[in-house]
Amino acid sequence: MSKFEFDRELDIAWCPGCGNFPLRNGLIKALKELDLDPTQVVFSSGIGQAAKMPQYIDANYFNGLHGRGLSVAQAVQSVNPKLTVIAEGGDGDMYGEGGNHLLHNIRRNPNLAHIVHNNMIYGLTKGQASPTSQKGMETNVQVSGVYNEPLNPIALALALGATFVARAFTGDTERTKEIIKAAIQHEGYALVDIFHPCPTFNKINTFSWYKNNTYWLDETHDPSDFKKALDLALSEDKYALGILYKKEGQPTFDQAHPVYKEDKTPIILRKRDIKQVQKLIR
Amino acid sequence: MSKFEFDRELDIAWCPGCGNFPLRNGLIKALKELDLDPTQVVFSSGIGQAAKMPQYIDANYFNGLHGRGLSVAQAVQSVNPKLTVIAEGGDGDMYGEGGNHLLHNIRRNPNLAHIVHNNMIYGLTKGQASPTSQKGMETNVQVSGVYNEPLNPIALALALGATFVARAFTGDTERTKEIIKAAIQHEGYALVDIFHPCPTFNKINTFSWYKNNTYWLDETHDPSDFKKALDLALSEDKYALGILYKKEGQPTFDQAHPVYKEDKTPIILRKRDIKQVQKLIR
Amino acid sequence: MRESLSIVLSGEAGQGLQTIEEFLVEALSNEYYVFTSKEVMSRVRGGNNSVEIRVASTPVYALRHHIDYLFLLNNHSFYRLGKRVTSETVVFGEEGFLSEEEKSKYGVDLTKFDLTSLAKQAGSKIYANTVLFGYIAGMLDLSKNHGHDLITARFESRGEKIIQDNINAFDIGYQLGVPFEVKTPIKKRTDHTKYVIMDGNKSLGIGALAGGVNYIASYPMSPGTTLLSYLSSKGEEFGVLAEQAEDEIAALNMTIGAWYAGARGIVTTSGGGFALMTEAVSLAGITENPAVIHVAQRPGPATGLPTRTEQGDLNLVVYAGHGEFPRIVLAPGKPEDGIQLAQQAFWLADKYQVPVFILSDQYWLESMSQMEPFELSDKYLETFTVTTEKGYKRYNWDTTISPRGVPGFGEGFVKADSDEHDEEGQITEDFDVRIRMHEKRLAKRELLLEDYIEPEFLGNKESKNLLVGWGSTYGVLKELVETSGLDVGFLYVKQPFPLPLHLQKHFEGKNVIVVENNATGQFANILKLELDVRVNERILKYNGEPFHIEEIEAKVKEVLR
Amino acid sequence: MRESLSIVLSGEAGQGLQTIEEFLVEALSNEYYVFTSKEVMSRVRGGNNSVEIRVASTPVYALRHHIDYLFLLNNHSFYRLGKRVTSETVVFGEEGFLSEEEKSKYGVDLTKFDLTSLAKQAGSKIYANTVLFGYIAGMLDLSKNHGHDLITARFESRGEKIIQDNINAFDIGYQLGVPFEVKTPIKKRTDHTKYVIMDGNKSLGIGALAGGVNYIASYPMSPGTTLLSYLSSKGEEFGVLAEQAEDEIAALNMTIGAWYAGARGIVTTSGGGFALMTEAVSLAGITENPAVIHVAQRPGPATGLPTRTEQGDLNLVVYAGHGEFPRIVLAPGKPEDGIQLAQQAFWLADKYQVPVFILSDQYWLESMSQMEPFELSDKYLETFTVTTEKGYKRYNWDTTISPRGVPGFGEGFVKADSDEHDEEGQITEDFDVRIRMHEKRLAKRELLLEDYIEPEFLGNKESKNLLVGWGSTYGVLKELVETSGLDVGFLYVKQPFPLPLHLQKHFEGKNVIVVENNATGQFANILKLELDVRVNERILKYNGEPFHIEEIEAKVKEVLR
Ligand SMILES: Cc1ncc(C[n+]2csc(CCOP(=O)(O)OP(=O)(O)O)c2C)c(N)n1
Ligand SMILES: Cc1ncc(C[n+]2csc(CCOP(=O)(O)OP(=O)(O)O)c2C)c(N)n1
Ligand code: SF4
Ligand code: SF4
Ligand SMILES: [Mg+2]
Ligand SMILES: [Mg+2]
Repeated sequence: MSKFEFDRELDIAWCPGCGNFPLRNGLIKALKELDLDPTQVVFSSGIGQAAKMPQYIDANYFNGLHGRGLSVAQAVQSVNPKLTVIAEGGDGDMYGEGGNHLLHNIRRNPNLAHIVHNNMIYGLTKGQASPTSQKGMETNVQVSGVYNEPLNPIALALALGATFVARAFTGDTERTKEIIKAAIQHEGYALVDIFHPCPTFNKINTFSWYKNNTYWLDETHDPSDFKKALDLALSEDKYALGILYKKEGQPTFDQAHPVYKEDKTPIILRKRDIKQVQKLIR
Repeated sequence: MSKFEFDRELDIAWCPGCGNFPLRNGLIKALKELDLDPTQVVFSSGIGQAAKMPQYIDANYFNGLHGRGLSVAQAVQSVNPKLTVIAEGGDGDMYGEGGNHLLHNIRRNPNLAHIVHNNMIYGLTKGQASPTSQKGMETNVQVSGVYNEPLNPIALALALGATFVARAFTGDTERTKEIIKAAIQHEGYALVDIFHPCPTFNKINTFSWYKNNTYWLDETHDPSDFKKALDLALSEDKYALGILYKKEGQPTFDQAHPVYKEDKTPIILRKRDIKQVQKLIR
Repeated sequence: MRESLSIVLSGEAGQGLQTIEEFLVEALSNEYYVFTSKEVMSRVRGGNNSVEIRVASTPVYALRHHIDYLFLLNNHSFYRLGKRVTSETVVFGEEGFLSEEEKSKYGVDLTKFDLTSLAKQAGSKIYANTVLFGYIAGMLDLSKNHGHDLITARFESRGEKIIQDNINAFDIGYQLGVPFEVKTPIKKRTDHTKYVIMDGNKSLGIGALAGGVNYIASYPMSPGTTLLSYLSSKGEEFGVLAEQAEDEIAALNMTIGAWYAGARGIVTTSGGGFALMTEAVSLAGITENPAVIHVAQRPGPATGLPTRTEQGDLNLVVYAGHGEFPRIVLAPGKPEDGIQLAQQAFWLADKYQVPVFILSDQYWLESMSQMEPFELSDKYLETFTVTTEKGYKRYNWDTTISPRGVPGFGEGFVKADSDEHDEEGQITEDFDVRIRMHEKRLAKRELLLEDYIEPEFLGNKESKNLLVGWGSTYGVLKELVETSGLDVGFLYVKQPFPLPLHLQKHFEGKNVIVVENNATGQFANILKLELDVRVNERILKYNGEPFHIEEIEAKVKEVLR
Repeated sequence: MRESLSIVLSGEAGQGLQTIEEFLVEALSNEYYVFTSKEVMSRVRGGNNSVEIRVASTPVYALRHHIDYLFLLNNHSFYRLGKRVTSETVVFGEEGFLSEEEKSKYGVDLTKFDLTSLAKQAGSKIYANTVLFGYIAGMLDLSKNHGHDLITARFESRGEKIIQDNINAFDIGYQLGVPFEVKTPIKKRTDHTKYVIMDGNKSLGIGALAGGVNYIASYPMSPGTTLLSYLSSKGEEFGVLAEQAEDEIAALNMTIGAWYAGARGIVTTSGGGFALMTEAVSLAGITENPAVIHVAQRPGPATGLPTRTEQGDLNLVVYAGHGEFPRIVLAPGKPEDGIQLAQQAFWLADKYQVPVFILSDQYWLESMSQMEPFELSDKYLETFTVTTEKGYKRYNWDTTISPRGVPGFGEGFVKADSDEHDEEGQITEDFDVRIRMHEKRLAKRELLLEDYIEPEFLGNKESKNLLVGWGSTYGVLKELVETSGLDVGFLYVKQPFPLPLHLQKHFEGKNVIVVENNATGQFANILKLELDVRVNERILKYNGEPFHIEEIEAKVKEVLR
């Protein structure tokens, strides 16, 4: 049995041709190449097609509520910073229902990788607009086409001070995998927004649309250049793929938290002394 | 009786010396100078010291739940676009609990003014950190000082495509008033983040701290220059005050909504024809 | 049980089962009695979904467990239905769709039905569904012309060629179906009623429109989403502002805001999404702001079984929100009531200034049945708002229901407050005002019972056995009462909360049997609490499926006196 | 009623009432019996707040309505208390603090007490509180030295000068107080117990620490915030990770995540904040993930009266969350129980893998009373998690309670799922698995009653009158039973939900009188539902205040048999 993979056949609930498949391959490859011990890896996800990912990777997971994957992940990481924690979900899950946790967890800079499958649509609920849906797309709810401005998660994350901001596209599994690896290795919060086609519901942002409307950053891009990253994030005629921004040395949530100032032991391993508590009754 | 003011004495629940008082003066002056009819003005607020504002202005209000002022405001405006709608509350209310509505209402560009009293603290609940509290501030919850990155509402709003983004300081009521007027007059979503001291709980960001750490933009600033606005928003050694950014001609939520495409009558004034419904039963 | 055939089509998500269902129900309805429902997995493609179509000589309102004719659309569409077949069942399918193991385990044989090659004959694999439609139409001797008409109507926008190909496909199937001999032949119906096919979703949409809805803000969540889509699709035509909210909290707060400003708003969701709205329910309570909330139940807790059915959220809606305030809960069990209760919901909310719940479930929303068309009443378009005068007080306590003004309409100000407030709507901490305002709100609980929506009684009034059901169990219990020959009465409750005392008379001296699609008997508890009813038996089901007619019959028999 | 004095200090927010209260309660506790509580407005400065200090010869546990000594700290601090004074009341204050109108309306006079100038004598206006402390200490003949000690301890970090000035201020007051003649003199206590002063908040904090808490994520909301502050302040010392969440939804999801990863977490909030958490309660239900949730009640609906008290959210916690799953509700009524129930909450949550609620209220949390110190048990630090083995199944159904592993500890994987799941924790739509898993979860409801926390019985076991209270009504009912001479028994329920059948024996043949601080009698309904108890009388209060001892006595007398 290969690490992170099941020794039985899986009934994967995704549609044929879906970008979630190559994403899964890339992710498993990343985990393997980092040589992580699956018992020390925890996935936290919400609800959606994307959020089913942990069901198909043999490791620990907490498959919680729609929109709340980041909150659970942040807590897991903070009580046991030794774990490798990955929060994963869709664009609706993480940018819609979960928007407030995105906002405030970026401020916390928890040491985790945040993988968002961005298919610009609500898949599991059968094709409504997501916060990243582009204007004009017609759906069963947006019957005359989307009219709200799409959310730019990359610009948003940068404006909030995220320390690692990347965008990938499942059309290139190899590079996507490398970005996921870098995100996991990054000390701090790492957002990886991953474009992937939803052949079933999103008839506009197809594989070739993504192909034609994106380009990969090359080595000349300096990910420590914040202004440049912001420029790239804001220019949407073509979407830049790659690690747009990366800032090192920023204290992570657990590093900054007073409970870990003196004592680095994960709080779950510390023993409570009843005598010490007894002293409070006086 | 003067418009927007009560003809009886008010028992205002704010602390002596609080920035909410000059803010109220500026706001009432703005409403009067715009010569608005108070019966056509609706305030929507959440909960907090700031959110008590509507109680002290004689006009319509919906004083709802903590964090949800923007949602109610947006709905009120959309069902009756003839009203002047103002959403008002504190930094905790609007950026903390209400963060997700901020994110997504900016995308909607509703035609309303969003006034946020930013005292960098939770006042009504007696002094915990707010999303805008600066690092190091000690409170009864952040006992060793704030360690999370403060939220930059101005940069956030710009990254999300807000069409009017301003910052004011109650130290200058006149300019604050002018900004509020411009925000109300702006066609679309207008964020006014207003610095004000909380002498009771925020001992760091005092009146003179704000005085020393801010400066007003002058006429040379071109509010249509997005890049410049973003630059200003991101530089926090001194905070720029004034209308940082303003974009005109972007369709507002109601303008863009299909229900108002053909028929501009507020939906609440349209009559339902039961015969038309009857046709659906066949 | 009625003379009926249960035809089940089993395939995977994406195979277009819904289209065949829609064709068949329309075609069948013209000549027979029909009822259909579906069960689907929580996935977009693959897996196994099925549609049951019941065709009968007399009206039917429920599903059968036993399958008479099973059409397999792929090689993994049998295993979940094994328990529902017997040697009586005819299983249609292509070579290999039924394994040898399955055959012997369940004692069934495969009747070869090579849909793929038939479809290819018609021009392409994509015509498989139409061939199947034709086949079943042929089997049941349906009008060929009507079939053609339905096809023409559906593919109108797709051009002549597509229409013609589909008609060919239909005819290929039809021709093969005609000679097939149906074992328990059913009679065609002789009444000339022009039934309309109605599912719960559509009935609520129509009812909402007939109740004056002009605003909907909701966040997608199965099975609540369909109402959002429906009203969105009618938005321009009827002047309904539909907006997808960023989350459920926004959705209800927006809806409350819309009512405050004079609209009639509804929010639609399911249990989990509704849980997030409960703070705002309390907001509607204290502000005395109307709200209509559709909670489409599915099995919990949490994500549970997202595409299946349950009646597990009655307690949730009855007790949702902090603090104490009145509310109304309505639960439709047939399409007529979907329309009428939805209409009434808006009127009641407006009249009593309380949150009104429409509590439905996946099964009811997605079942299609025949409804006799009726004239919609415009009574429920009546509004109760007033034009304000100078000095208007939103919470004037001279009457229990304070006249509700709308901002911008009149000389007064409309001040609504989530804090405890005085008559004007200004915040207060005066203890006496608190008591009076709180009692004014709570007094509406009695008052609103004046418009209590009475239950329907079916079956034998004199029987000492009383079945009690609410919402979606209506159909199966009605069919039971009408066809089983058992000595029972059945009280179908449309407004499960609050309950007026005069309902007690129905229960006196009876063997009270409450039937619910949940694990604890939530309505039985409400009967005890509100009416002191001693519930003798609870028939409960909570695996995610609705009750089947045979099952309910067996269970009821066990507990009859 | 007991021999007692009720001393009320009335001023505005920001005048430091809390400091005087803290001084006095400590000083008084050494020599008398004492109980104090406060009532404050929802504002930061101004308005009117008051503190009641009851001093007595024998133990007291509740507030009196009648005020014996009223100290006014400004000219707008009387009007709200008018109903609580009689001609017996001595009203102290500066010139003009009581208007002529007030004097004649309530038949009281002003006893001049020029606190400001006395404070100025001591050096500055800011010493007013200390002068007042000294004055009352003098009136009641408290040890001067002890007063000095308390002052020294409090101002230790502020330097010699501040200490000395405060001691001077105290002495100035003391000297004036000594000659004051107390009308109904009370005796000093003769027992030598070293009571500790404990309020509800602190008791929960200590209990949580003694129950092993090492995580708290919460969003501020009165009156729930204090527990967050308390545990934050103990964070470094005890290894508690405290984090202010961005909202309540995050707070409970984080807490659930923390438990999943092996921590013991608590979340603290009030009704409105809790309403937002209800979806996550259901998540804890299906994932069988422990959680401890402190709901500090205040009057609703919605924002209501944010700084006042009520017991209006019992239904909310009992029915919170969609779908059906077990839970435990604990309600402390005295500081000892604050400690013990909080300890047990963590242990029960861990043992039964269910959400456990601690349901308190503003009044109880903020009242201070004397507690006899006791030895903390370390029993509740016991944990129930296991090291996983290869092939570990989180939801192993061989036992009702599946052993709970923690990610990273062992060879197995810990897979928790909000969807219906199989034993491994993988998503499933198998109907049979659903039934079995659902029944496994629901079976815990019976099982956890094995650790039911028994009620306490006070008063006459043989009396035919039975008072029933839960949570914060404990004190006033205990005092009633002990001092009124009425023939009553009192059942103080610490775990209001779920209830074991063996409790029925307490109610048989009794005149059952349920006393609750809400408008509908929520616990009375639970008694009916769970135990078939016929509740004869409900004594309810819902203006935002707790019951006063005279009031409860009068109301109980009316309904005695
Ligand atoms: C509180 C709540 N609201 C709504 C839902 C319904 N829901 C499930 S998945 C989903 C959206 C899925 O979209 P996305 O996150 O983009 O994932 P995708 O399926 O596209 O991968 C929604 C709205 C839910 N499960 N819970
Ligand atoms: C759902 C909910 N959570 C928490 C609260 C408690 N609460 C009231 S005001 C407030 C924060 C106030 O801070 P801010 O919005 O900055 O206003 P300020 O008082 O500083 O003006 C909080 C947390 C609440 N009322 N409702
Ligand atoms: S619905 Fe779209 S995103 Fe989801 S599995 Fe199918 S193709 Fe992929
Ligand atoms: S608490 Fe602070 S912000 Fe609130 S009224 Fe007082 S001074 Fe102003
Ligand atoms: Mg998506
Ligand atoms: Mg603030």
